[in-house]
Amino acid sequence: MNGGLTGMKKRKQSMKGKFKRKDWQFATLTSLLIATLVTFLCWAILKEPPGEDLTAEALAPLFVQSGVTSPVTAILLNFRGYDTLLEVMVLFLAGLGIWSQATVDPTNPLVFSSPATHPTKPNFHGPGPELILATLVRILIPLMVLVAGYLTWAGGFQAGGAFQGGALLGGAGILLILAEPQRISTIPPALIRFGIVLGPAIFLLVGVSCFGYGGNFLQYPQPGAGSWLLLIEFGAAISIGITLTTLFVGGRPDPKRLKGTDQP
Amino acid sequence: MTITTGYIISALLLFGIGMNGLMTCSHQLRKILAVNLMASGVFLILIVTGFGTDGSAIDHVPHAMVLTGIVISVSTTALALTLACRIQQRLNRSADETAEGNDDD
Amino acid sequence: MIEPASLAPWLIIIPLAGGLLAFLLPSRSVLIGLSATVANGLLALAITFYSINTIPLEYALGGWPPPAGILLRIDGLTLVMLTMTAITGLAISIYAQGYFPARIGSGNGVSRHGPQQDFFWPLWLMLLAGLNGLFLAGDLFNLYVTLEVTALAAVALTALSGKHTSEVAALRYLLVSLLGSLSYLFGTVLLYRACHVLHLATLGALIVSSPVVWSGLALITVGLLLKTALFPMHFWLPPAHVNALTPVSAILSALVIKASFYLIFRFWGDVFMRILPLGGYSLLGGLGAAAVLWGGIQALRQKRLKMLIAYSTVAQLGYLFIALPIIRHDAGPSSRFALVYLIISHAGAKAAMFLAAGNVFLHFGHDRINELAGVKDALPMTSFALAVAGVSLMGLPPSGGFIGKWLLLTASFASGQWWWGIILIAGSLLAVAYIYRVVRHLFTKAPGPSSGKRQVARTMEASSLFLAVLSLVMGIFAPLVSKLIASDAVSLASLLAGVVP
Amino acid sequence: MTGINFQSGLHILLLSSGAGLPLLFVLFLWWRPCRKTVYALLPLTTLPALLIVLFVPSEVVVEVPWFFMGGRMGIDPIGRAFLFFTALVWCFSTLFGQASLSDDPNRYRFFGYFLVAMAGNFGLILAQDGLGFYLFFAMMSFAAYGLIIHDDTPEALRAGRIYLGLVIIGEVLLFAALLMIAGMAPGLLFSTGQPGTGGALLFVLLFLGFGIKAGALPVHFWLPLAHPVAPTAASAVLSGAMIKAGLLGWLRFYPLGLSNPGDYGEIVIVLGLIAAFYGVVVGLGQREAKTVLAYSSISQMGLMTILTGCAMLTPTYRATIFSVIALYAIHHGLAKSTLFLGTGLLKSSKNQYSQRCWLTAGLIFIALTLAGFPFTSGAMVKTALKNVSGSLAPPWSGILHLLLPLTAVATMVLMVHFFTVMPTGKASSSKRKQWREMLAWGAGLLGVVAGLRLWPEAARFHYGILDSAVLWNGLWPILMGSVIGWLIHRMALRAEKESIFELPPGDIVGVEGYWNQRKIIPWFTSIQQTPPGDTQIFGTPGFISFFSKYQGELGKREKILMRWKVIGILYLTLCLCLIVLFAFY
Amino acid sequence: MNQSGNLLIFILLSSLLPGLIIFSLPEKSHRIRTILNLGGALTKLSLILLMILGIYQGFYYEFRWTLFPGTDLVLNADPLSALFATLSAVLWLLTTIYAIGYLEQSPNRSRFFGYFSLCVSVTVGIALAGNLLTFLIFYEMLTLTTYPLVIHRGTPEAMAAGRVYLCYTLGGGAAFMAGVAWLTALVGPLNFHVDGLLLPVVETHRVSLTLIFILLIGGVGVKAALFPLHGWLPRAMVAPAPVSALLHAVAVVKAGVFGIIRIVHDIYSIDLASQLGLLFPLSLLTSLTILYGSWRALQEDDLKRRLAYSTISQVSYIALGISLAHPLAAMGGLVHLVHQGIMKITLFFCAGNLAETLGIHRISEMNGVARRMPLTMAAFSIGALGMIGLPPLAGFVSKWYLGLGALAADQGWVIVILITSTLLNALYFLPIVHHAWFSSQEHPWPTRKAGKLEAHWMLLLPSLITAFLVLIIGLLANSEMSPMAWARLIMNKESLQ
Repeated sequence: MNGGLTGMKKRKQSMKGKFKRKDWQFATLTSLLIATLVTFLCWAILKEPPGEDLTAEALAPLFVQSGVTSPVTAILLNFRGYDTLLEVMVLFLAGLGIWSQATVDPTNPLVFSSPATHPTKPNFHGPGPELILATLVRILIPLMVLVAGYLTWAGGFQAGGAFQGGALLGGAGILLILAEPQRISTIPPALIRFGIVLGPAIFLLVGVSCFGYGGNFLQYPQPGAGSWLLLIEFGAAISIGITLTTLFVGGRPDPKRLKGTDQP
Repeated sequence: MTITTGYIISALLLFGIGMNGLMTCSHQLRKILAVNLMASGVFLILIVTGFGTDGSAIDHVPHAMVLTGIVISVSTTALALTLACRIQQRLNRSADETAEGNDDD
Repeated sequence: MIEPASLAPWLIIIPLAGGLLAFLLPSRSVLIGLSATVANGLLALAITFYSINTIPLEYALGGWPPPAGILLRIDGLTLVMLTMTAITGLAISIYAQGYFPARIGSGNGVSRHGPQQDFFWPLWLMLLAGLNGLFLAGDLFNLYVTLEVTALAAVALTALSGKHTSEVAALRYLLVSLLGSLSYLFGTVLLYRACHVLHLATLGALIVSSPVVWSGLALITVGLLLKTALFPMHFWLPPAHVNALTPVSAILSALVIKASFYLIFRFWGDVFMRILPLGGYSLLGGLGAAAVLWGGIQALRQKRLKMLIAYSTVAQLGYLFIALPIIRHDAGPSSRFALVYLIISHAGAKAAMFLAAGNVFLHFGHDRINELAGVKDALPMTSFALAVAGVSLMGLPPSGGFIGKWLLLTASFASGQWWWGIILIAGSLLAVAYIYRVVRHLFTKAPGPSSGKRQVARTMEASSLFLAVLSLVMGIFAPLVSKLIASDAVSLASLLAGVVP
Repeated sequence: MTGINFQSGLHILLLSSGAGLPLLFVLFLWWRPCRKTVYALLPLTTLPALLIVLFVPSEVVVEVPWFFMGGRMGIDPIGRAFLFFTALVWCFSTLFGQASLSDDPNRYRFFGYFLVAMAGNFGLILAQDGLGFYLFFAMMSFAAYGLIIHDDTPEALRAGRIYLGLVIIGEVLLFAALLMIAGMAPGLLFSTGQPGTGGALLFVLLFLGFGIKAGALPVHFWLPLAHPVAPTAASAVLSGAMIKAGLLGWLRFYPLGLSNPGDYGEIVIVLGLIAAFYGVVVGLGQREAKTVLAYSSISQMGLMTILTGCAMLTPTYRATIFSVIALYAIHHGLAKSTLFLGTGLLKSSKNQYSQRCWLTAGLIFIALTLAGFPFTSGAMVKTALKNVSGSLAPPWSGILHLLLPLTAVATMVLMVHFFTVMPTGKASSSKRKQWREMLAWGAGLLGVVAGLRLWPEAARFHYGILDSAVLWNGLWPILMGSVIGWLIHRMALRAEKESIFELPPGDIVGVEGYWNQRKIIPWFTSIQQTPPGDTQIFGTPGFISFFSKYQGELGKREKILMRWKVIGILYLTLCLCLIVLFAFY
Repeated sequence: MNQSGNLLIFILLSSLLPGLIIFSLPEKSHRIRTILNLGGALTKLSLILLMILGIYQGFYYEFRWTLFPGTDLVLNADPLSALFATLSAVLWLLTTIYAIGYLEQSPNRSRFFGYFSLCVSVTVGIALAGNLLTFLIFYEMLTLTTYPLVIHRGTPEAMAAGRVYLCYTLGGGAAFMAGVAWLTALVGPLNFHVDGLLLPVVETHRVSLTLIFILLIGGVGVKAALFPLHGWLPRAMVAPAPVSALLHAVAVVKAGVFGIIRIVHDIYSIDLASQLGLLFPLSLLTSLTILYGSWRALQEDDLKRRLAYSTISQVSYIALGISLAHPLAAMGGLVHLVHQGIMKITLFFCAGNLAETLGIHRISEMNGVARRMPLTMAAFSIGALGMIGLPPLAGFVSKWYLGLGALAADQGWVIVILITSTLLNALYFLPIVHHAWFSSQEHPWPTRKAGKLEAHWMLLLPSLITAFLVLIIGLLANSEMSPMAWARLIMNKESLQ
C-alpha cells in the first residue's frame, strides 16, 4: 500500500508551486471558522446543567432481564440489539464493497512489501529475518486465538465481547497473511465467503427465531437470553475476524491464481 | 467536573483539527486520516456523556453507541483506503506509461 | 387479521437476508436479488394496505419500551416512502436484470463485467435494507446507523463500474457522506447530552431550546444538507450519478438522495418543528430557490444527457426545500401533501429518465445531446419514456409533478409568501427549457442510418416506460396518498398545538 | 298559417318565388347538363314578380321567422310601383341579353350573376323589414360586380374595382345606420308608425349609403365608368332598375330612422338640383353614347332626389309625393333601359338601313318623353312634379317653380348631344339574333309608351288635356333645349371635336391616379415578405444568445464550487448561520 | 347530485381511447386507423348530441374526482360548454376525414392521428371543465398535445415554429397557473357555477384581484392570440393543413377565448369586472388586436399566414363581445365563436386543397385558379364573404349582434372598429376571390385527371360541407337549433342564475 502512495507524493511536489498563494487564504479562513465553532461548542457544553438521565433510569430495572451481567454488552446486544445487527451488516458491507472493487493475489510480493525494502528477493521463504517471522507465527497465532476466545466469552460479565475477540482474530489473520501468503491463498474463496456471511447470518437467524417464541424481532426468550447472546457473540467474532483480514488484503482472491496458473 | 471538562475540551479540539484537516489537505490519505480524527473526537465526547458528575459511569448507552461508531468508522475507512489505493495505482500506471513516453512529469 | 406493525421488521430482514445469500452464492445472485425485491415490494404494499387507517404505529424491537429499546415507527409519510422505494426499486431491478447481460454480451468478455453483476445485487439489497431501515427508524442513533449503511452501499455501488472517474467520484462521495454523517453523529451526541433520550417522539416532546440543542440541531441539519447535495454543496452529485452504472445512477438519484431529504423533512417538518427558528426555514427555502435556478441553468449548459439529468436532480431538489418554509407557515395538510407528491413523482420521473439515458448510451455508445436525432426510430419506447418523464419533470398536467407544484403554489400564495410561488414558476420554465433540448430531437428526422451497436432488451425499455407512465398518471392515485398524509397532519396537529405561528 | 284558404296560399307561394325563382334558376345554371334548357327559359324568371304586382293584395305579409333574423315579405303601394317597372326592365333586359349574348363563351357565368342580381332586386323591394332589405341589397350590389367586369377588359376591371370599393363602403355605412335604427325600432319593421330618434349622423350614413347606389353627387363616379364597359343588357338593368333601389332605400329608411326629416330636406333638394345640372354639364363633355346616358341618369336621379327632399320637408303630403316619385321612377326606368337597349342595338346593326331608321325614330321618341314632351308619360310626370313643388313651403316652391322647367331644358340638351354622338354600327350580328333583340327593344318601347297609362295611379294627373297653357308649358322647354343642343353641336363641329370640352369619364375619379402616384394605396396593400416572427418578445434566440454570453462565466463558477476548500467554508458558514438563527429565535 | 357524470367521461374517452390505441398501431395498418378515427368521432358527436338533449330538458350532469380534500377535478355540462363541445366534435369529424385524405402517403401517421385525437379530447375537456383548476389542467395539456402536431413535419422551420409556439404557450401557461393559484389561495376552489365567489374578497383585495385578472387574461390571451401575444400563430402555419385547420382555427384559439369567457362571465361576473374597471381596457386591447390582425393580414402574400392573421383579428371579436359587458354583445361574441370556427375551417380546408393538389402556397399564384378548381374556390368564396360579414352568411349575424350590443352598452366607438375591420377584411379577402375567379391563369398547374373530381374526394367533401354550414347557419339564424338560439339560451341561463 505504501509503495503506491509514494508515487502519489512524487506527483504532489510538482503541483505544490501553483496553489501556494490561494491555499493560504482558504486555510486560514477555514481554521478561523472551525475555531469559532469549537469555542461555541465548548461554551455550550460546559454551560449545560446535567439533566436527569431518562434512558439510564429506564434501563436500570431491565438489566436483570437482559441475560448478561455487563451493562455495555446488555445494551449492545439486547436492548439495542438492532443497532448491533446493522453494525455487523455495515462491516459485512465494507467487506462486500472491497471485494467488489478488485482482485488481489496475496502471494504477489509487490502487494505486501515495498520494492525499496526487498528489491532482490522475490521469494519470501529464505533464511534470515524471515526465520523470526516464521517462529513468531508458530507461537503467537494459537495464543491469539485462545485469548480471542476468552475475550468473546468474557463479554457476558465484563468488558469484552464479539468485536474485541474479532479484532484479535483479525490481527492473527493479518500476521498469517504476512508470513505465509502461499498457505493462505490456497483457501477456497467459497469458504471465505461463508466465513464472512456466518456472523451476520447467525444474528439474523436468532432474531427471526424470536418470532417463533412469540416475541418481537430480536426479543430473546426470557430464561435463556444469555445463551442466545453467547451464540451471537461467537458467530460474530469469527466473521469479524475474517472480514477484518479481507479488509487488510484489500480485494477478493484472484480466480486465475487459484486455477494453478502460477504466474505472479 | 474538571475531569470531564478536560476530556470535552480535548475531544472538541480533536474534532476541530480533524475537520480542518479534512477541508484543507488536498491529499486523499490525509483526508481519510482527518476523518478518523474527527470520529475519535466524537467518540470521546460520547464516552464522557455517560459519566456522572463524580466521574463514575452511570449511563452505559453512550458506550454501546461508541462501540457501534467505532466499527462503522473502521469499515468506512477501510473502503476509503481501498478506493484511494486503486485510484493511486491507476494514476501510477498511467504516470509510468506517460513517463516512458515523455519524461517531463 | 395480520397485525400491520409485525410486518415492519420483515421489510428489513428480507433485503438483509437476500444480500447475504446473494453474496454467498454469486452464481444465483440475480435470482435471489429479484425475488427479494419482489417480496419487498409485496410487503410494502401489504403494510400500506393494512395499516392505512391505523397509523401512526410503533413496533418495539426486542420488546423493550421506548426510552430503553429501539422503536420502528410507521406513519403516513413512512408508508408513502416505503411504497415509492419498493416500486421504483422493483422497476430498476427488472432493468438491471436485463442490463448486465447486455453489457457482458457486448464483447469485451465476462472478466470485467461478470463480477459487477454478482456484486450489484448484494450491494443493492443492502442499500434497500438501509433505506427501509431509515424510513422505519424511530430512534435518533439508529437513523445514524441506517444512514451509514445506505451511504456505504451507495459508494460501493458507484465504484462498481470500475472506471477511473467513477472511483474518484466514489471516494469524493464517501468523504462527503462521512463528513455529513459525522456531523450528524455529533449533533445526535449533543442532543443526547441535552435530553438523554434517543426515541424521536419523546425527544420531540421533551426538547427545550438551549445552546447545546441549537448546535446539535444545526450540526444535524448541515450534515444532512451536505448528504442531500443542496445547492452550494452539490459538487459531488453530478460526477457520482453520471459515472456510475445506469441502474446505480437511477437508484442514487431517485432513492438515496430522497433518504437524507426525508430525514430533514422528518426533523424540520415534524419532530423539531416546535423549536426550529423561522429564519432557518427561510434560509433553507432560499438555498432551495438558488438550487432551482442554478441547477436549471447548469442543466442548460450540459453537453451530455446524463449530466443534464444529474443537474436537473439538483434543481428538482431545490423545489423540495422551497416547500419547507411553506409547510411551516401553511396550516393545512395541502402543502405537506404537495411535498410528498413532488418527492414521489420526481423519483419516478428521474429514475425513468436515467434508465432511458442508459438505454441510449448502451445503444449508441454515446449520449451527446446534439447527436440524439436517431433515437426515435432506433428506440421508440425509450424516446416515449424520455418524453413522458420530461413532462412529469416539467410539472405539466396530468403528471404528479403538476399537482405537487399546483398545491405548493396555492399554499405559498395562501400563506402570503408569494416569492416562493414565483421561484416555482421560474423553475418549471427552466425545466421546460432544458427538457426541450432533449425532447426536441425526438421529433427531428435522423440524418443518416442509425448506427446503433448494441441491442437494448425489451424489458429494459419497458421498465423505464413503466416508471415514466407511473409518474405521469400519478394524479389518479392522489386520493389514496392524500388519505395517508391527512392522517399524518392530524397526529401532527396535536404535537404542533403549542407552536407559535 | 293554419286555416289559410287556397288564395292566400297562392300569394305566399308567389311572394316567396319572386326572389326565390331566379336563385333556383342560378342553381340549375350551375348544374352542367341542363344548362341549355335553363338558358332558354330565362325570361320566365321575371314572371312571378309581374304576377305579384298584379294579383297580390298589399295587406298579405309572409312571416318567415326562421329565415335570416325573421324574414317578412310583402308588397305595399310603393313596393308595387317599384316592382312593376323593375320587373318589366328585368324582363326586357333578359330577353335582349339572351339574344345578344347567345354566342358569348361565358354567358352562363354572366347570367348567373344576372339572376342573382335580379333576385336581390326583387327581394329588396318585397322585403318588409330592414334586415331583409339590407340582405337583398347586398346580394344585388355584389352580383352587379360580376356583370360589370364581364368583358374582362382593363377598363372593365378598373370600373369593377371602383364599383366594388364603393359598394363595400356603402354596405358598411348602411350596417352602421341599421344598427342605430335597430337600437330605436327593434324589429326594424317599415310598417311601425312611431318615428325614429336618429340625428345628423344617421342622415349622413343613410344618404351616402343609398346615395352610392342611387348615384348621388359625391359618390356617383362609378356610374359613368361602369355603364360603357358593361354589356348592354347589364347597363340597361343597372341604370334602369338597380339605381332605383337606392331611392327606395331612402324612402323606406328616412321615416323609420330620422326624428324630424324636415331639417335635412333642404340639403337633399339642393343636392338633387346640383346633381341634375351637374349630370348634364359633364354629360355634354362625353364622347361615348352610353356614358352620356349614364350622366343623364345621374341628372334624372337628381330630380328624384329633389322629390325625396320634398317628401322629407312636408310629412303631411308624404303619401302623394311618394306616389309621384314612384311614377317618375317607372317612367325613367322604362325610358332609360330602352334607350340603353337601343344604343346596344345601334352598335350591332351595321348595314340594315331600314332597321337603323326605325331605331333612331324610336330613340328620338323616348328622348322626347324623357324631356317631358306633351301626351307622353314625361309630360304627365312633369305636371305631377309641378304640383308637388307647388305644395311646398314658400321659399322652396318659388325656386323649384323656376328651376324645374330649366331641368327639362337641360335634359333635352343632353338628349340632343346624345344623338350627335350616337354610335354608328360597328359590328353586324346574325339575322336571327338581330331580330330577337329588336323584339325586346320593341317591347321596351311599348312599355315606355303605354307603361304609365296602364298604371292606375297615373289617372289622377289628368293626363294630357288639350288646353293651350298646358301644351305650351310642355313644349317650350323642349324647343329651347333642342335649339341650344343644336348650337352646341355646331360649335363642337367647328372645333373638329366630338364635344366642346373634354372630360374623362368618371370626372372626379381621375383623382385615383393622384392616389397611385402618391403611393398611398400601394403602401397600404403592399405585399412584402414579413420578417419571420414579427414580435420577437419571447423569441428564444434572444434568450439563447444572452445565455451563451455567460456560458464561460457559469462554467468557471461551477468549477470553483467543485473544490473541497470552498465547500468546507460554505459548510461551516451555513452551520454557524443556523446556530445564530437559533440564538435569535 | 351526480345524475350521470359518466356520460361526460364517456365523451372524453370516446376520443382518448382511440387515440391511445392508434399510437400503438404500426404505420401501414391504414384501415384500422381510419375506422378507429371515424368511429371515435361519430361516437363523440352522438354522445354530445345526447348531452345537448339532456341540457335542454334541464338535466344536470356532473363528474367530480377529488384529488385532495379541497381541490377536485369537476366536469359538468352547461349550455356554454355544450356549444364549444359540439363545435369541436363536429369540426373534428370533418377534419379527420380531411386529414385522412390529406396525409395519404406521408410518414408517421399513427403518431399524427394519435396526438390528433388526444388533442380533441383535451379540447372537449376544456369545454366541459367545471372549475378553474380542471380548466387549467386541460389548458396545459392542450399545449402538450398540440406541440407534436405543429412540428409533425420535422423540418427545421417546423422545429423553429415549434420552439416559438412552446415559448409562448408555456409562458402563458405559467402566468395562468400563477393567477389561478393566487385566486384559489384568496378564495378557495373556483367553481364556475357558484355565483359571487369573489364578493367577500372584493373590498379588501381590490389590487390583487386586478393583478390576478391581468395574469389570467395574459395566460389565456396567449392561446387567444391577443395582440402582443399572437406571435406564434402565423409561425405555426408550417404545420400540415388539417392541423392548422382544426387547431389554429378552432381548438387552440377557441380554447383561449373560451377561457376569457369563463373568466369574465363565471369567475369575475360581468358587474364585478366592470366595477373593477377591467373590461374597458380589455375591449381596447381586443379592438387593437382586431385592427392589427387585419392590417397584418393585408401584408401577407402566403395564403395560410394571411388566414392566420385574419384568425387573430376574428377571434378578438369574441373577446370584444364579452368585454362589452352587455348580454346582446355577449350573445354576438358567443355565436361568433361557432361562426368563425366554421368559416375559418372552410378557408383552411380550401387552402389545404390548393396546396395539396396544385402546390399553391402564395396568393400571387392563385390567378384563375377557380377555373381549375371551381368547387374549392366556391367554398373559399363563401367562407371569405362570410368572414367579411355579408348579410346572408354567418359572419353578418354575429357582427350584427355585436353592433347591437355595443350600441346598447353605449360604446359607440365599437361600431367604428367593426366597420374598419370589415373594410380591412374586404381589402384582403376580395382580391383573392377576384383573382381566383376573374383573372387568367399565369402559372402552370398539374393537369387535371380526366373524369376525376378536381381534388381527392376526402379533401373536397369537408370543405363543401362546412361552406354549406356557413350558408345554412347564416340563413337559418333565427331557427331554434341554430347556434344563435343556443347563444340566446346561454345568455338567458346566465342572467337567470
